[in-house]
Amino acid sequence: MAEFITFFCGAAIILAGAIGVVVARNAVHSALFLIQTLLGVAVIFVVQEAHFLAAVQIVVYAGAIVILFLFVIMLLGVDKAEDLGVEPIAGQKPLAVVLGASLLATAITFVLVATDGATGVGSGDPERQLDSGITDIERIGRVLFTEYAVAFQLTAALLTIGVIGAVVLTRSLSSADQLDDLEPASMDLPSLAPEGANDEHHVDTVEEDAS
Amino acid sequence: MADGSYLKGFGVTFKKLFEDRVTGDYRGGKGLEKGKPDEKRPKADRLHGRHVLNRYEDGMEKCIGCELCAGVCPAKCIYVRGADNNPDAPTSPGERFGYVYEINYLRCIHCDLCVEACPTQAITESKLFEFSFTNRSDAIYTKDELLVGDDGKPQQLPWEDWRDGEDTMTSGWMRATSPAGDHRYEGMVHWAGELGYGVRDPEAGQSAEVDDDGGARPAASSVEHG
Amino acid sequence: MMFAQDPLYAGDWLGDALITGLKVLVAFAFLLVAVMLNIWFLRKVISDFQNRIGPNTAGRWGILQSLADGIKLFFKEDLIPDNSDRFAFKLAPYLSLVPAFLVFAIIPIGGDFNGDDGDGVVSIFGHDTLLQVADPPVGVLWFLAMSSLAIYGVMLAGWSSGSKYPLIGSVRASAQMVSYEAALGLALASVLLVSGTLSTHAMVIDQSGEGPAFFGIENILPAWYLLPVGIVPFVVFIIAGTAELNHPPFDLVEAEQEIVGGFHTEYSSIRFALFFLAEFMNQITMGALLVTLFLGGPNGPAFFFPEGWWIGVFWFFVKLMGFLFLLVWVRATLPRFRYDQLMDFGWKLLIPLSLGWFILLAFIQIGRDEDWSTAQFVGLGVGLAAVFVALAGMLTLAIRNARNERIEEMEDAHG
Amino acid sequence: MILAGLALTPPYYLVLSALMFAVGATGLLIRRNPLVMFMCVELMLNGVNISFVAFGADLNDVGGQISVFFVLVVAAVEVVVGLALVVAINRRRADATADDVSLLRG
Amino acid sequence: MRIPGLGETQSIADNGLEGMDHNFLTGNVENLVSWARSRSLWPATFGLACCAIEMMASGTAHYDLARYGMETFRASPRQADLMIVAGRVSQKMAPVLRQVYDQMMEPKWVISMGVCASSGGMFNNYAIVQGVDQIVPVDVYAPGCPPGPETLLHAIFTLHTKIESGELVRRREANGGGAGITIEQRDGQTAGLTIGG
Amino acid sequence: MSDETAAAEEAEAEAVAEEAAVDLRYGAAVGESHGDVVLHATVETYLDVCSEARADGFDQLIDLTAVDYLTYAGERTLPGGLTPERFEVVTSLINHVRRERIRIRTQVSADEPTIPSLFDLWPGSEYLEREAFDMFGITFADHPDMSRVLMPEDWVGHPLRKDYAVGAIPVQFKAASNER
Amino acid sequence: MTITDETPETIDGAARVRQRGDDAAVLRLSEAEAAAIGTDATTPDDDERVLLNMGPSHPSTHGVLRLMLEMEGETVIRSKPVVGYLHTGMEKQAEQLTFLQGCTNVTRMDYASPFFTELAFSLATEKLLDIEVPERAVWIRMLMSELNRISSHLLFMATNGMDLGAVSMMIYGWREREEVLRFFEKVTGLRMNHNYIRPGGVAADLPDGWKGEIEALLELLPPRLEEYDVLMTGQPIWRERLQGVGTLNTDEALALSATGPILRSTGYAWDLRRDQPYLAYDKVDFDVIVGTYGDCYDRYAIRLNEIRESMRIVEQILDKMPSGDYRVQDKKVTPPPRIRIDQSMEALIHHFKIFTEGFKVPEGEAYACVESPRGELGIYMVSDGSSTPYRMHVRGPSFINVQTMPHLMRDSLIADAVAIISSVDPIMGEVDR
Repeated sequence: MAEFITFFCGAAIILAGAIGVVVARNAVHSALFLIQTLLGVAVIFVVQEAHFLAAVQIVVYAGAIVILFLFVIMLLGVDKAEDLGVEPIAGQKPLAVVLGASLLATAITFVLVATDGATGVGSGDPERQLDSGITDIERIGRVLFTEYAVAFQLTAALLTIGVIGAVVLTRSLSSADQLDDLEPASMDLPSLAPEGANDEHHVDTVEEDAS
Repeated sequence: MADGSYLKGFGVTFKKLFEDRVTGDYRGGKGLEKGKPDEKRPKADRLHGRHVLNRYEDGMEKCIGCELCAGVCPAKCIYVRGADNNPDAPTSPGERFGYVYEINYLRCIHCDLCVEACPTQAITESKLFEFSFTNRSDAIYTKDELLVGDDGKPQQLPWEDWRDGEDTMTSGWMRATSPAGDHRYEGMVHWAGELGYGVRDPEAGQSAEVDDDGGARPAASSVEHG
Repeated sequence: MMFAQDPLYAGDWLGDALITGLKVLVAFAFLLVAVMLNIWFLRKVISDFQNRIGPNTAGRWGILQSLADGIKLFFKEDLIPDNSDRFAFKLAPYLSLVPAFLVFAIIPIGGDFNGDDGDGVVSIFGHDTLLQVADPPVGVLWFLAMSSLAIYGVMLAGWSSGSKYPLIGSVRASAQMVSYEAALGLALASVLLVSGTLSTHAMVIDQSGEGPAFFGIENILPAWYLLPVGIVPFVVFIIAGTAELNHPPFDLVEAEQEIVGGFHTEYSSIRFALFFLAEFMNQITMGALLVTLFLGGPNGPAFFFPEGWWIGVFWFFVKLMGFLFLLVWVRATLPRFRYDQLMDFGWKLLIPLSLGWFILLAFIQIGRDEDWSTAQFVGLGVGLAAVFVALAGMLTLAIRNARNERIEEMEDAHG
Repeated sequence: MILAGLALTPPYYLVLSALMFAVGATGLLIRRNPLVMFMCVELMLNGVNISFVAFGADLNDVGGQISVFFVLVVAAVEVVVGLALVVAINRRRADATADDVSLLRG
Repeated sequence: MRIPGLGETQSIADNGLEGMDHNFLTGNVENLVSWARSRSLWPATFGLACCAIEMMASGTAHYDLARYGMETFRASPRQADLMIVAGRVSQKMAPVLRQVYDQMMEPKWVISMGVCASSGGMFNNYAIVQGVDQIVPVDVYAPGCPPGPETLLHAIFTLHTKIESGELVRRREANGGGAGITIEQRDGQTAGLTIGG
Repeated sequence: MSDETAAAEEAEAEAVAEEAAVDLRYGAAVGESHGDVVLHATVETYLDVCSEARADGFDQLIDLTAVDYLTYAGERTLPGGLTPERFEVVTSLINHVRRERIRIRTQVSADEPTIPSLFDLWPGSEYLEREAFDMFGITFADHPDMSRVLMPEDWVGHPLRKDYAVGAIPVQFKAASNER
Repeated sequence: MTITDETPETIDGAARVRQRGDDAAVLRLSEAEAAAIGTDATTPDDDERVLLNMGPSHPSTHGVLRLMLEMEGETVIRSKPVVGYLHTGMEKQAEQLTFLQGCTNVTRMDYASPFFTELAFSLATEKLLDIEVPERAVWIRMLMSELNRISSHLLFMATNGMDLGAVSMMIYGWREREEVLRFFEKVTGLRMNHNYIRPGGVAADLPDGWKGEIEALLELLPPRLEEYDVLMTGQPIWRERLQGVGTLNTDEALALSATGPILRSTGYAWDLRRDQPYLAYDKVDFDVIVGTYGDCYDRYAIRLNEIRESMRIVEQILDKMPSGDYRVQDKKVTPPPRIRIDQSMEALIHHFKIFTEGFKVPEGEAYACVESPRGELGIYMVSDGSSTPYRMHVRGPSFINVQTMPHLMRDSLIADAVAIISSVDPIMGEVDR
């Protein structure tokens, strides 16, 4: 019963957040609703005993991806409220809603039709079974580094490529100007008396080191 | 980082844990009521505090209403009006006395030029600097408030935080400036007695520290100024 | 469905609920009091570092100072700036406070872990339970999740204020916290490598008892992870944790001299108090986590075996105080980093260092598991070292090269 | 307690997943702000994730969770590159919306 | 020691919890709040001239404002309770001063530190505002040019006493704390000779 | 200004100087004041004097200010037969090598208080000239930012002119009815 | 008439600081224009530039300096110091006060080093009066100036530390300064704004036991300075934050009329105490501290080491302090000794004359300057023969040094801007006067 309550709470959080993302006029608010949704998804994961995924969901999504969204929003200053009333393409909105609704109808129909056959067939591999004695973290680790090792490494490559791509795309053209000017202004000049000669009565502070 | 210079500073701060604290625990007089520590830093002799109007040993006021102090004040914060003495019951020894004497402490910059200017040493400064006002009129001290009491001590107004000894050290700046830069006059008494204190000692001056300087101290009358 | 492991859940549900509620309440109250004392402690100790007295008028030794601050702030007028985003402005303080509290849920603050059956289980009103609010299977990942949520409070506060200094502060904050979380996570991973579990409770049990022999003398060293993990992740964790807390010398987020109050410039009254609370609560939870991960949590020194659950609480607090003292000490000593130095320090020093150490630890771990001979160890170690050196050299070269190019570019541009 | 006798069967998750996906898709089509559109994509991905986990749980196979793991990574990369594009476009022309994609042609 | 203003402030205490019957509880809450306010009086960093140096000196080791919980000088006026106007206020600075004061949240107090802030001091001229109480309501005046740290401490204690005496809402407009003169605010024009160009 | 007229003026100035039997330095009459060398220039010769001085090694402008001689009680005689005007711009220069200071006093008339800016010679004159403008209303031609520096931008009048009142108010006393 | 074409080679390294228009480091934008642009909008020529207003009430602006910063991200492109928020009308006020009262006015100008302003005022007046002050007065003046230099630089150490986040340094600097102030209080009766050095000498002789006090001070300071070295000079974070930040070269510094530590930090050894000696500085031995790179670190190190040099001078003064009069014994300038008032009518008349109308100063104009902790502090004084100055102009070193800020800050981060403001060490009272 506890599962039910948790599930429905999670579902409510998710759907409220999802609708919020779509209808919020301000991009920052959308991002906040997105966090709400993602936290809800984490709850649903916990209900399904996927603890590790729940934690990763929060760390990766909430801790990185949405932060990135917010960062870009603040960086670009595009946090002005968007007028949802304007329709650049006439009739797009109703069509979009119709499309969404039909997608939903189709999906639910599929679910209702197909659920009967979808249950009860597990794979025989004990390492992949969810109810063997080990925790889900260990299980994911084992499978990830054995069966999916190649895919795992591919994702690493993908991430690297993504990062490089991002850097290339956002590289500012004027970065040469922003170089921190560490070269001393008069490095080669000896300490001068006004006459132009070095005089004895000065102490060069820079040569002197601490204590 | 290799030479530990990141970390050396920690030693400096850590040493401080075992050094004496330098804080003087002044609590604005509040602590005294509750029996808590409430120290005031000892005052320098020459400190320019709030002023007092002095009286002679016979109780006469020293102020003669000459308005020199008012004239020299850069902030124009002194208001003096003189009046003729009643010959039967004179307020001051001379012809005139200070009838009105006010100092606006919201203007006074404590430069003590008034003390230097006063020919009769009527206005000197106490060692009190712990006072504050909640309204403007409190800050305008009238003659009644400035004048020393019958024991020769400054009056202690409710918004002032007096401690022992601060009312006895008046006239430090007057003593310091009285030789007017002439070293031969240092260490000489040249002021009349004050109510409650008599004649105050002068500052020792240079002759106290340098013996072989310029011969003996001149008799007051033999030195020609200028 | 299993949220967390605790012997408690074997009992009846009503008792469980009551005990759990009690634990939450106690933890919350404890944290509030601890924060109060922490602020007072900070002000007193930093006064000592500076030859002054510090607060001494509010209560005896000024111990009620933070209470006075709190009450005053509570009764102060509140304000939401006109050009602020009201929704986010109101939300932000809670977003930074709640994670700070939630992290504390996984910290075991006491219990007797000594002896053979020392599993830290205590009995409250006849119910066996742990002295921690929850022990989820994901353990320290919970901490990472919550600390990444804590960024939102800072970020939204700065953004929603609708003025410039807070925005700069919040942008700085988010960049700083995200970068240092990487170093923090890697330091944490080193611990996980040794512990083999994510559960804080299991870690503390693992750290109980006697440590390795020290020059043949038993019972001297504790079994804390500090030893098997090594000093490097410990130091990295402290530094990155300090940065994560926005504590000096990493307090660029609220660097008064530069950007006034940083993200909380526009906050007043109780909302500001919440930020204040969150900041110091974070210090405590960060310290508690450090103690749990590296210093054996409630475990006392190995040679010291009194009985009772309270002894764990005692040791836990002693260690926590040590960390808090260290924080104050750092605050009193070091000047503030500049933004680019901070980023350099994080990305170019801490992250490579902790990553390298992590690989080294993994190498040793594997070697131990596979029973490598000394020759194998040395050979592979030399190879690994060579790879590291080559990598570091290449990195340095690349940085220098890029720099030279930029200088040339600049010289061309400026003639 | 009406719910007491019921079991939490896969259709619950799948319906939730479908709902999320549909909301995300609708949002993607409605909104013009490229950032919000990205968020809607995230919604759709998460909807699918739920069904992955649900199937995994139902089939007693950890493969579902593994898939989610990979989806997470892909989502992260997608966001990184996508946001970089948004930043780059925004440099050239402030307040560009998705209707101005023609910018990308040069 | 008696601190002046007690008599005046008590009559204002009525404004504090308006229309509320004072019973044991509200009385104690009020006491507690005023206790907290006096013990945790965070000053805004508003240093102007010489007095600012002495104000900072009061915060450091020898005088240690921290003893009263006042070491937390707030850079943001939103979080400050006390504005110490430390130094002369020029005609150019006056609007800024008022703005900072307006940004502070109630309850807020003002100490006019030094004679320049209180009345212009020796700078009785076109450039200086002759008394900051023309711009913001002042609670305590500290004399001296500049007031030594002890004088500032004394002023702060006077203020503490005012706060503790139950003055919950503190402005005392009606019963005239000042000496009753108002000076016309000059804006760019001197009263006497003016010359164009 | 064409070369011809400049030359003519120079010759005229020299003639005047000879007449008054004063030395000329950088084309300006040399005076002396309490051990300092003072050059007396006019608005026309000012810039030439300054640039020659700079060429001669006076590498730093140390001070620039103005004086309003409207109510000056004393006599004002200037060497070289120069006519005293209401305003005087005083420029102090320093030659670090010779450890020498000179002061250039330039007469500026009240009718047209304009004088060339020294910004191109010594950029450090920027604020000093702004101050002189702010306080005296003397305009410096070709100054990059001729605006008030100390007073608020919308202030009327130039406070340091002698006909600008000091703006004092009576000091408060209890017994005095604001009579002073 | 174009001047730039014929400028000599020697100074033309400073072309950068002579720029006008958009290329210049100085943002020449009036407040009204800035207000019109608004805080959120950007300047028209570049989309990413934002106008940020720092001050006048900002923790790190040393009082009431206001900076308009044109920022690109966190980088300062152009900037403009807006001053005048502490404009006190001192030059006008000086025309109302006699020469005797004048010191009370000027001493409130540079409140970190009041003795120097008093000294410059007195020197200028004495130049006009054409009087020679007695030996002892000269040495007392030197003693007080050097101690004041120490206290002023300690103040700098403290605020510089605070600006860079070293909170303890802030307290330590003040702690040592307090000790110096207590000596001042013993001598002059006030902690600040002393009105002690006056035309004709000093107001009062040194008090009894002054030598012991100074010896104690000289004993106390060196180990504390060592501590500063450990806490800051040797601290890598500190060095990183200051070295290479806010650089200026000699040509630029000269062109901008900068003096004091700013000029010396560029490696140019110019110190009035040595190069145009006043008082008795030619009779004491000390070194001029110069830097090499002209950066914030050099300016910090110069000030730290100048404390040491000042202590050296003070030590020599202790040995060489002559005895004798300490105020010129000219009855026109100095009031008579108090005892003479009672004895001689003439003295009484002089006393009254001096304190009512002050002493008259012959017609003429003079400029006197001293090396204050911030650079050349000069006073240009015109007298028309009355007892008040006809015109007194102050060459405030901070006022002129403030001009260097935009050039120092160009292309640096906002955190550096804070370090730069701090290293210029402006005293706003002197900037705005």
